[in-house]
Amino acid sequence: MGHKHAHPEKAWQAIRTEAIESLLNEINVLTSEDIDKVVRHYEENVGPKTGAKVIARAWVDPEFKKRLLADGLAACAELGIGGPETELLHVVENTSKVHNVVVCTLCSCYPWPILGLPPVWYKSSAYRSRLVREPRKVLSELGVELQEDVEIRVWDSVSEIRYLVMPEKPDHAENLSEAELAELITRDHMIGVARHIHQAG
Amino acid sequence: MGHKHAHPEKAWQAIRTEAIESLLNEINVLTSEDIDKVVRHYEENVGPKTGAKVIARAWVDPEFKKRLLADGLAACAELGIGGPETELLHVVENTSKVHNVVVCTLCSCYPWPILGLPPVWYKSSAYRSRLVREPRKVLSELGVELQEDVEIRVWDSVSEIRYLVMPEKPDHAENLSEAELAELITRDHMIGVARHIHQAG
Amino acid sequence: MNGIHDMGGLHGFGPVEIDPDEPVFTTEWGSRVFCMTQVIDGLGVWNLDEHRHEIELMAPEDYLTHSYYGRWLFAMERILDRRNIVRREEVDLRAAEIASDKRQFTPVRKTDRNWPMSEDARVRWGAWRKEESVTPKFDEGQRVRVRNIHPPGHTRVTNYTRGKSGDIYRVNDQAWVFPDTRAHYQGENLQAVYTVRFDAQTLWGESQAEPNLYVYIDLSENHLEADQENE
Amino acid sequence: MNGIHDMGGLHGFGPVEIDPDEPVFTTEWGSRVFCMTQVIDGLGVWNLDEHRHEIELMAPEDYLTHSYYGRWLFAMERILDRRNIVRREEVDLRAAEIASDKRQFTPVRKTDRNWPMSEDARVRWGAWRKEESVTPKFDEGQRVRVRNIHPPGHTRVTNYTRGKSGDIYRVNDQAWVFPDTRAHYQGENLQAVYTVRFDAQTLWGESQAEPNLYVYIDLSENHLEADQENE
Repeated sequence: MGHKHAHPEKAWQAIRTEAIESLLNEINVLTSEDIDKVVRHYEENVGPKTGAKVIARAWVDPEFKKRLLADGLAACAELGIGGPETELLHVVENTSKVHNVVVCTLCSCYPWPILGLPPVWYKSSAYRSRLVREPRKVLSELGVELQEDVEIRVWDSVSEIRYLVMPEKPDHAENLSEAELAELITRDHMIGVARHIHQAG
Repeated sequence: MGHKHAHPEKAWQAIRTEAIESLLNEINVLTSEDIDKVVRHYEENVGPKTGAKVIARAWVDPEFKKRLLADGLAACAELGIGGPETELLHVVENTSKVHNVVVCTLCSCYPWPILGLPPVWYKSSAYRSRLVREPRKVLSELGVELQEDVEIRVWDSVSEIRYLVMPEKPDHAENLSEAELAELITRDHMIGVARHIHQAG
Repeated sequence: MNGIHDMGGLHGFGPVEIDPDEPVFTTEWGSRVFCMTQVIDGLGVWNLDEHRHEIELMAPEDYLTHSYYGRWLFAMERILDRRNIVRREEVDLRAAEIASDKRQFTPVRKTDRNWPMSEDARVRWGAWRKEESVTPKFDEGQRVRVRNIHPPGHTRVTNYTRGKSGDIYRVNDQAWVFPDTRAHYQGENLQAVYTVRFDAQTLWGESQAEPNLYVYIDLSENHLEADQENE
Repeated sequence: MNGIHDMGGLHGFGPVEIDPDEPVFTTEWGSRVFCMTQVIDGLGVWNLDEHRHEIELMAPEDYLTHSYYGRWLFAMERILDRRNIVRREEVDLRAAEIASDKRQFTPVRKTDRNWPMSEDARVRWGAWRKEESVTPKFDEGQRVRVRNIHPPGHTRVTNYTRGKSGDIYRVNDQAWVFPDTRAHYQGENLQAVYTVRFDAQTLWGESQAEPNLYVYIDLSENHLEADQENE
């Protein structure tokens, strides 16, 4: 790259980023206020809670679940959810004998509008290289022990189709509201690196 | 690695190497004089001239050539040539319709006793990655243009068998002595990244 | 291209480490790079396949040492320069001025800049065309083989599936853009995308495959051929 | 292991650049590393497959950024430490003293050092056993397929040939050590090594293969199986 600078406080990438932003402002390609808004959008509006809402609704509404499994994006749209980098969404359902887990080995494709931005580990070489070859081992290292009779389905989402894992609804959750159920669903459940739904209390 | 030191004159590798050598001396694993000798051996005694002698002999002595093609190492031993990192040697012969070229994609195996130590480019990622896939392009970039009717044979020497390319004897070389012929043969001819033998004058 | 980015199946990268307290953006500059890219995505400056391919063109050692948004910074800089929107020399100068804490920057001087872009120079971003339709060549349940191809440019067919046989699990029959050609402005080549299901033993061999494991991957029609042998 | 060292077929590393005036050793420390390794090779401290595998265990980004002898330095340090001959802490201390230009080094103090090594702890270096013989399973001209295996440890079967079919060009019927097991002290498993000839189209596909190109590679018997389909 050859861009290394000797500035004591800032990484050279920070400096080049600032330079580009400053130039793009100056020539009217974009404004920093536009960028601020997008940053806030991803920091505040978008995130795993969006996906959790979708899953919780499917748990309590069998008709919605059917529509979600048939056309993920259309069902999400019913809840006002949608956005860039997801043009088709397949929801894949865990059962007692099936566990689903999602990766993108080629870059780090991820359903941004549904789960927010992917965490660093999802984009890491370790996750991308290992998940298609030894997911059982990776999951075990992350605390998800799966017996051999549980089939693992790895979804390598290298095309523009995005995937969302629907975890199993916990037993004895009849008393929980849709909103309370949504609270129990984490990003890791919906990627598939967590499986069991932990009920508070 | 985490071994980076702030010494102004020396690379951290130089410092660690010196440390290891000093320790190995101190505990009597080896002596620096032993190492000096081996360095001198590779700098002064071993090199492509050894291989060139073998090839030149084969050009002038058809019986030797037969023995060389049948058992490379045994024929080399007749000339007093041998040493570590070559336990079997196959000599592969260029013809007007065949060009041979050698690589080791996994590390950088090379017939040390016959050609000396491999050059940096032989050990480079570029050479190792490209030669098995696009040798015609690589050779062309290096000035060796081969028509499509010339078959290319790439020898990926990942086992302990080593390879030496025998270039074609130049035409009109009847007046040259064996020693004069040997002068014309370079390392690159015997790896296979050069083909034509240039006669001086 | 066969690059380090195509890392499915590689060993040697250590454990997966999850930081449960990770913020949305781990660096401020990373957040700017990502969000600038998002905004430019909508301006017709590049297409998504071109942007991905640009990242693949990083030197392999840079690819491995740069963070995810570091790679995006690389791609943004390079494409803006190539498109004659922001030149590398301009970034170099401005960055030097920032690094030396200059209060006032040298204003840009360039006159032949490709900005604003003309309407017909703008490129489409989307992944499939809703207004078009395609006729899929393969059916659900069909046995297919992934073509053994090694294109020098962008491709979305992973190395670890090439030459391997699997079953069509799902036909995604929308009119999908073929990334391998769009990345190089060689046409959209609209076609179906298939979710292909592979038994892990097919991919990794009997000795190393984990039990009861299936890998599903979405591949363009052009990357598949009927597998007559195993039908 | 599927590592970055197994780079046959990768794109992205640029042109091959030959320096005609390159000296035998481009750095003084590189010459010491190489020649120390050569001397230790003869002392029974490690075997060649173990040494190669140690290099493969470098972090991929280090593998790509370290020079060839830098990789050898890494392997030498790590094996000497593991064998309890020279410990990493000892190298750290001595290196720090060298870096700070100390005249006198702290002498080594360790008492349980594995040196001199006992005769029966020393390991064999050679690649094949002249005193043994093997009966090759395959014949010259036979069609074979390279096994699709992905062992986590050392292996000499290149990724670009796995699952591919070729012809036995030459049977090297000496009693060769099987590197994949010896590297891990799991036995020599003496066996024939075969020079297998592949048509470039088999390896790289019809669209990308260069014309009139054959790749020959030497593979252990354990890496091959008879190819009944294509016989």
